[in-house]
Amino acid sequence: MTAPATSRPVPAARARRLPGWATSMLVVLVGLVVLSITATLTGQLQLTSAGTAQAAVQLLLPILFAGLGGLWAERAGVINLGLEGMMILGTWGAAWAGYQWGPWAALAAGAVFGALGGLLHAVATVTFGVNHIVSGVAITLLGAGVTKYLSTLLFLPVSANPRQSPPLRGFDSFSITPLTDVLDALVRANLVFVTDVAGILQGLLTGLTPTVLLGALAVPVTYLLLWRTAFGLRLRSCGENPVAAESLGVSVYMYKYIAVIVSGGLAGLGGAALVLNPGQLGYLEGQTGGRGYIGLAAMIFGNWRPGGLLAGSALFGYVDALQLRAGGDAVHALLYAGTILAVLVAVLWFAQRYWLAAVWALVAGLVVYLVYFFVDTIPSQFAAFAPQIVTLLVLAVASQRLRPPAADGLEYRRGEGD
Amino acid sequence: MTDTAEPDAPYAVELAGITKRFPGVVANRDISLRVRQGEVHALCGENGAGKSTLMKILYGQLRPDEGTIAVNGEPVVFRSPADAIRVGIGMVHQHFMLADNLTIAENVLLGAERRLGIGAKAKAEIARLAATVGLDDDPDTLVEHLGVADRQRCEIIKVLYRGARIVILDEPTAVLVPQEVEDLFETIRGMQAEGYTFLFISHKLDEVRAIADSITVIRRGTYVGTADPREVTTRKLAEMMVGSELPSPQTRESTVTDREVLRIEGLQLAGEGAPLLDGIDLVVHAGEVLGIAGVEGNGQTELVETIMGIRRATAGRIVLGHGDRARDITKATTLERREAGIGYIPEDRSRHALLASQPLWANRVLGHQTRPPVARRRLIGLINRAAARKDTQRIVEEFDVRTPGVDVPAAALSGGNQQKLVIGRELSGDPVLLIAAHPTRGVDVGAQAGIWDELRAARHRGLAVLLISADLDELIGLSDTIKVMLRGRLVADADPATVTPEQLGAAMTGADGPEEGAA
Amino acid sequence: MSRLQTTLLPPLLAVLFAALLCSIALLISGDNPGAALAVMVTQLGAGTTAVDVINTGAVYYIAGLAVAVGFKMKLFNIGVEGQFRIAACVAAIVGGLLPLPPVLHVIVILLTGMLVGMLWALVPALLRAYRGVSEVISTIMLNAVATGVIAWLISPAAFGFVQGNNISTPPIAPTGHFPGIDLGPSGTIFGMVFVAALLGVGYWFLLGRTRFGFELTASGESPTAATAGGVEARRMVLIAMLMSGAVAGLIGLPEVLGREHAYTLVAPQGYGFTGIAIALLGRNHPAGIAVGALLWAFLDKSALALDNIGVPREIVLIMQGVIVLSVVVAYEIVRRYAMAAEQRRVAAELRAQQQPVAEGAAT
Amino acid sequence: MAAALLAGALVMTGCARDTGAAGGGGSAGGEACATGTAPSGGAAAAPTSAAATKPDASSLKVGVAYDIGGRGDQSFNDSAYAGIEKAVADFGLAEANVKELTAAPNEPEDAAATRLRQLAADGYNPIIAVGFKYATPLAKVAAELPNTQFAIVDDNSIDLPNVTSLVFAEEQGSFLVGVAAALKSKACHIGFVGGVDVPLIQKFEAGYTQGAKAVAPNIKIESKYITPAGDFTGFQDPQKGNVVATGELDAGADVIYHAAGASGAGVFSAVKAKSTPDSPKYAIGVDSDQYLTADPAVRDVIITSMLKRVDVAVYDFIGAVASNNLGALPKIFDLKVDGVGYSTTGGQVDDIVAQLDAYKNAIINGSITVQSTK
Repeated sequence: MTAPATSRPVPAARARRLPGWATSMLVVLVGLVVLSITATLTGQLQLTSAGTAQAAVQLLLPILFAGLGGLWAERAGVINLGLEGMMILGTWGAAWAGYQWGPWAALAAGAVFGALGGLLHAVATVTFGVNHIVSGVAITLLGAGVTKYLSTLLFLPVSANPRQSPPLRGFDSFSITPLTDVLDALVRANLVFVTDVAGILQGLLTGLTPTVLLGALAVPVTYLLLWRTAFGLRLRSCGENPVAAESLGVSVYMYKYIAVIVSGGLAGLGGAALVLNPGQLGYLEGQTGGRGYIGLAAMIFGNWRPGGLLAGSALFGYVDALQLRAGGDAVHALLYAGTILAVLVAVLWFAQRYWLAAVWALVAGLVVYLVYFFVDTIPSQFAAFAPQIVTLLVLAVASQRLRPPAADGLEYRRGEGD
Repeated sequence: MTDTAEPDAPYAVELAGITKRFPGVVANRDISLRVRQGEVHALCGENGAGKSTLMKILYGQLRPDEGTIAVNGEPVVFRSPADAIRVGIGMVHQHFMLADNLTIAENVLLGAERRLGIGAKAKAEIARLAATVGLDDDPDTLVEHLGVADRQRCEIIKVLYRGARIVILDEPTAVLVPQEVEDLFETIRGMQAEGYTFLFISHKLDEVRAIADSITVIRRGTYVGTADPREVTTRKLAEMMVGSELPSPQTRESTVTDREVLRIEGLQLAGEGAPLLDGIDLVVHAGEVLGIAGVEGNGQTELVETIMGIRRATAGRIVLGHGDRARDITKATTLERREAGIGYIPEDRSRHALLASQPLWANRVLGHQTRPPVARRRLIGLINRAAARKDTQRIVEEFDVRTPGVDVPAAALSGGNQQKLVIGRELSGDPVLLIAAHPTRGVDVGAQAGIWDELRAARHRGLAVLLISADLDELIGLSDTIKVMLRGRLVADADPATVTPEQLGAAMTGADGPEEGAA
Repeated sequence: MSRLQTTLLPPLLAVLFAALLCSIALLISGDNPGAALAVMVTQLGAGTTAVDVINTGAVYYIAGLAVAVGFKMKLFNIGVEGQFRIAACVAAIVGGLLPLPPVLHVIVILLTGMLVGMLWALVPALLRAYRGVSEVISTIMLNAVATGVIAWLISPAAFGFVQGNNISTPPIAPTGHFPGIDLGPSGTIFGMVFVAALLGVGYWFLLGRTRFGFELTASGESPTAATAGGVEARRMVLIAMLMSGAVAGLIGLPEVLGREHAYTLVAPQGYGFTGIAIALLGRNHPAGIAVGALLWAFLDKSALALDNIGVPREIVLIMQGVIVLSVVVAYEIVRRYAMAAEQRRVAAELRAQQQPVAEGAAT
Repeated sequence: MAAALLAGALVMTGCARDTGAAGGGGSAGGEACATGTAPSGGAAAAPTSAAATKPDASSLKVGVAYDIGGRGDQSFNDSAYAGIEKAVADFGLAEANVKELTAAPNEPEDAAATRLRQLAADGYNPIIAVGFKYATPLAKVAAELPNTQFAIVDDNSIDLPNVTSLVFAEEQGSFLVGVAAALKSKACHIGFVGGVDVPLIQKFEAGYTQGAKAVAPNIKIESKYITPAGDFTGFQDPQKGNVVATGELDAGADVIYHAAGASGAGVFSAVKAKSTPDSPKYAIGVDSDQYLTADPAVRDVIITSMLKRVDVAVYDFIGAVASNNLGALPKIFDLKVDGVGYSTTGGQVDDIVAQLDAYKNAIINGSITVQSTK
C-alpha cells in the first residue's frame, strides 16, 4: 500500500490542554479569589456569605432542572422552547400529587406532568416536523392555559383559591453539621479568602433537601448517561447527524422522543422544585416567572454541557440571590469584580498575544470601573434584572466559542437522508 | 436476467423484482440483482439511474414497494439498517455518514455498542481495524479534523467493526484522486481475499472494469443486463448504461479572445490554521473556459465563494473587465458583483441556487432582484412579477426545462430540470463571466448534454467561464485552459488538448506535475 | 388541492379540533359547551364588546405583523413584548412632555414609538448579526430588562406621575389624542385601527411586491441560496429585526393614543406573545393575521361572558393554546401533502407530454 | 411604661448578642436602641361605623368586580367578600342578589370596563370595584351610567357623584405594626419586604418606618422590594419572598413586616426557619389577620397583622346605599373608623397593647401625623 495522500481541510488542532475538571476548578478558584477581593475591598460581605450561597442554591435549582431539560432535548437535536410550559405543568402536577401523597409524590408527578408536555413537543416536532420554536411557544401557551383551567377545577374547592393549591407537606431540610460547624468557625475567624470560601461552602451545605440533592445528582448523572454510555452516544448522534445515526441502525425517532420526554420530565422536576421550595409549599399561578427560559439561556451559556450549564445556572442564581438579599449596593460591588475579571482576562490574552482582544477587554474593564466609580448604587429597577444583563453580556462575549449540536433545531425525516 | 447460479453456494445477495416509487417517479422498476459470495460486484448506471435507491433498499434505509431480498440464501425483510447490519451487510455512503463533532471511536461505535461496549476494549479493536485500513489517527480524534480519504477509512472501519461480510461501497471513488483510488482498490482486493463480498457502485467504467468480477447495469430505474468485465468493452458498457451513443464534452474550435474578463492577483483567504486560499493568480478571457481541477476540499469552493463575494478575501485583487472598463470588485458585495455581470452556478444546487418551495418565477428573480426585466426599471426596489413570469417562461422554453408551468414550486422539478433553470437564470441578463461549479453534478445524461451545449454556446458568444468540476472528462472536454488546485494554491497548468485524466490526478495530489509545464 | 384549500383548511381544522377538545373538557367538568359558545357569541352584541374586539383586534394585528416580519425570514423575535412596552412607555413620556400642535403631536408620538421599538430591537439584531447570539435568548433576556427600564422611567424619580395608587407617565395633552369613531354606547373605535389596516396593506405590498420583501422571503426560505443570490444575510437580519421592532413600537399606541393618554403601571402586558400566536395562526400572511387577530380578540373579549354562566374562563386559554399548536401541525401536514401532490402532478403532466421520466429520484 | 423599659432592655441585650451577618458585618453590637416614649392621653375615639338603625338591603342587587386573584386570595379580595357576607347577615342582603366577577392578569382596560358594564346591564346596583386598576374604566363606565352607584376600593381619583371612593390609611395601620416591630425587636433591627415597588406598597413601608422610628429613632430598618414596578410577579413569588426575607434576617433584622401578597408566605417561612427559642424572630402579616389564614406551621411567628378593613368599607358602603346615606361614609377609612388596625390573635402582642393603643389614640386625635410617603 502506498502512502496515503490526504487532504486536510481542517488542520488538526490538538494542542495540549488542561483536562476539563482542572479547567473548571481553576475557573471556580479564580472566581472565588475575585469575589473575595471584591468583598474585602468594597465591604459588601454578602458577596460571599453563607446566606447568599444558600439562597443561590434555592434559586438556581429550578433553572438547573429546566436547563438540563433543554440539554437533553437539544443534544438529540430538538430545541425546546416549551420548557417554561412544561415547568408550569410540572408545578401543577407536583402540587396536585404532593397535596395528596406527600413530597416524593410531588416530585414524581411534577416529572410526569412535565414529561407529558415533552411528549406533546415530541409529537409536534419529531413526528409532524413542526418548527421547534413554534411548537415550544404553543406548548408554553397551552401549559399555562391547562393549569389555570385545572386549578379552577381542582384546587378551588380545596384551597378556596383558583390560583393556588392548598399548602403541601415539604421535605425536611438538613445540614451536614460537623462540616458546617467547622466552616462556621472559619467564617468567624474573619480571614480574608478563608472566611469567604468557608462562607460559601457553609451555605452550600446548609438547608439541604432531597430536591437539592436530586439537582446535584442530576448533573453528573446526565453527564454519565449522555457521554459515557451507548445510550447517550446514540442520543447525541441524533443531534449531530441523524442521517448517519439512522444509517447505523439507530432509531432516531425513538431517541428523539426519549430525549424530549426526559427533557419535559426534567423541566417538570424544575416545577416541582419550585413547588417544594422552602418559601411556600404549593402551586401558585405564575410562580415560574420565566425560569424555563432562563434555564435555556443557562444551557446555551454552558455550551450545551452539563458542567457549563451548572456554572450558568449558578451564576444566574448567585446574582439573583445577591440582588434580592443585598440589592443595588451588592450589584454595584459586582461591577468592581467585573473590573478585576476584565483585567485578568486582558492579561491572559496579552500572554497569548491576542492583542486586539486584550485591548478590548481592558477598555471594557475601564468602562465598568468608571461606572463603578461614578455611580453610588445601582437603582433597584436595574439591579432586579442584573442576572439577565449578566447573561446577555456573557453571551455577547462568548457566543462565538459556543458549539451547539450540529443538527440542533433541524427537521429530520426518516429515509430522506442522502 | 441471467440464470447462472452455482447450485451449491447460495448467493450472498439476491434481489428480485425490486420496485420503489417516489412521488412522481419510479426510481426502481422490477430490478433483480445477484451477487456471489466473495466477489466484487459492480452496479453501474448513470447519475439518477436508481443505483443509490437500490442500495438503500438493500441496506434497509428504504423499504421496497415490491420485490424480495435474500441474503446468503435466506429471505429477509429489512425494517431498518439495523436489520441489514444484523445479517452482515454494511454500507459506505457516497456522502459520508459521519458526525463531525464526535470522535472516530464514537462514530464507529455508534449503533454497535453491544459488541464490545464503548470502553477500552472497543477502542483497542478500533485501533486494530484502523491499522488494517491505514488510518493513523487516534480514535479519540474528532472527525472534523480528518481529510476525505481518512473519513472514508473511518467509514470502512465502521462497516468492519460491525462484522459485515457484504460491503456496499456507494461511489467510493467520487471524492478520491486516482492515487487514493488505487489505495482503496488495494484494500478491497485484500479484503476480498479474506472472503468479503463487495457491491461497488460507480459510473466510472474504467474503474469498474479494473476492480469488478461481475457487472450489473441499470438505466432509468430498470435492469438492463449483467456483464463480465473480462469480456465486455467499455464502449458496450457505456451503451448499456446510456442506451445510446455517449455524449461527448469535446469543444470544437477555440473561441478564446485576448480580452480579459476576470483578473485575480494574489488572492488570499485566511483559514483557522493554514490559509484556505494562498496567492491565487489567474486570468479568464472572453470566450475562454478556464477549468480548475482539484480534489474536493482544496480550496475550489472557497475560490468560487471569494470571487462571488460570499467570502471576503484577506488579501489580493479581483478585477472584472478590461482596459477602461476594468473594475476592482475586491470589496464589492455579492449583489454588486452579480450586477456587474457575473453569473454563478453553485455546486450545491438545492442549498445555494434555489428556493425550494417558491415558484419558478420567484427563483428567476433570485440574484436578479435589482435588474430588469424582473425588477422595475424606473421604480427601483419593486419586483415586476409579470415580467418575471414571462422571462421564466422564456427560460423554460429555451433551456428545455420540463415543467407544467412557471408557478410550480422549484422542489417539484427533477434535479436536471432544476439545474437547467438555474443555468438559464444565470445566463440571463447578458453576463460577461460565468462561474460554474460542478454544473452537471447529479444531473441525468440527457440534461448533461444539454448543459454542455449551453455552456459551449455561451462561450461562443464571448462569455468567459470559470469551470470547476470533479469530473475530469468534463473538465478536459470543455476547458480551453486547466489549472490544478492543491491546498489552496494553483500548483500546475495543463493543456486540455493533451493532458490525460491520470496526469491531472497526479497533479491534483501533488505527487507529480503533468509533463506539459508545471507551474 | 388548490392553494385556497391549503391556506384555509388547516386553520379551520385547527379551530374545529380545538373547539371539540374544549367541548370535551367542558363536558367532563360538567358544563354545557353549547351554552358556553352561545353566551360568547351573544356577548358580541353586549355593551362595547364588538368595538372592543375590533380595537383589541387592531392591537393584536399590529403585534402579529411585528412578529411576522421576523418570522418571514425565520427570525424569532420573542422580544416584541419588551419592544412594544418600552416603546409605548417612552412614546407616552415624549407625548406627555412635548407641547405640540394637534396632528404633529400624534405623529411625533407614533414616530417615537417606532424609533424606540427599533432601538430596543437593535441590541438583539447586532448581537445576532455580529456575535451570533440567538435572537431567541437575547430577546427573552431583554424583555426582562425592559421591565426594569420601564420601572425606572415611570418612577417618580424619573418621569413618573403619581395618581392615587397608580403611577403613570405625564398625561398627553388633547392635541396628542388620536381621534376615534364614537359609536355612543357601543364604544369608540380607535383611530389607530385604520393605521393598523394601513400597516397591513403596507406589509402586503412590502413583502409581495418589493425587492426587500423578496429578499426577506428568500432569506427565510434558504439563507444559503439568498446569500449566493446577492442577499446580505447580516443586513437582512438587521433590517428585519429593526422593522419588527419598529412595528412592535406601535403595538401599545392604540391604547395610549386612543384611551389611556398615558402609560400606566397597570398597562397591559403580553401582547408580544399574543402576536407570536397570531402570526403563526395567520401564516405570516397579512389577511391571515387579520383573521387570527380578530379570532383571538373575540375569544378574549367574549370569554368575559363565560363568568356569567359559571364556566371557567380559562377554557378559552386552552382553546387558544390548542388552536395554535394544532394549526401549526395542520399547516405542516398540508404543506407536505401539497408538495408531494405537486410533485406527482408535475410528473404526471410531463408523462402526459412525453415518455416517462425516472430522473432525479435517487440523486 | 414598664413594658417599654423592658423592651428597651431586651433590645439592648439583643444588640449585644448579635454578631450580625456572616463575616462580622451587620449592626454594630452594643449600640443603644434609644426608645421613645409612647404618647399619653387622648381617649380612644369611639368607632363610628355601623349606623344606629340597621339599613335594609334586601332589595339591593350588589355586583362585585374583583382584582386579579379574586375570591380566595386571602387578601383584600377576600376581605371585600367578608364585607358582603356581613352585609348579608346584617342587612338582609339576599345572597342570590350578589354577583362576583374576577379580573385576569395583565388584562387591558376594556376588559375591566366590560366587566363593570356587564354587572350594570344585569341590573346590579351598587357595584363595587376592588382595586385601583379599575379607576380609569370605572370613570368611563360610571359616567355612562349615572343611575348606578359605584364604589372603588383603593382609589380616590374619580370625581363623580355616583362613585364612592373606599380608600384606606394604610400608613396609619403600618405605623402601628412598626411600633409593634420596634418594641418586639431585640436587635433594634427590623425589616420590611414589599412585593412590588409601587406607591400603594410604599405607603405601607412609609408608615411602618415612621412607627418604628417613633419608638426607637436609631432603629435599623432593612427595606427591600421583590420586584420593581411593572413586574407584578413580586406578588406571587414566595421563593423570592423567602430569599429577600432571609437576607434581611441575615443582615440582623429580627422582625419582618411584609406587604407582598402571596409572596408573603415565603417571608413567613423564612422567619420561621430562622427562629429559634434562644433568638426568636417575628413576622407581621398584612391586609387580613394572617395568623388565621397562613400555613399553621408558621403561625407562631406571626405576632400581628396590619389590618386593612376592606370588609368594613364594603359593609359600610352597602349599608349607606341601603339607607341612602352615602354622605355619612368617611372620606378615608383610617384608624378613627377602624378602617385600618392591627390584629391580636395569637396573643403575642398582648404585652404591648397598651403602648400600641396609646399611639393609635395619638394618631386619631391628631397629635401624631403619619405621612404616606417616605
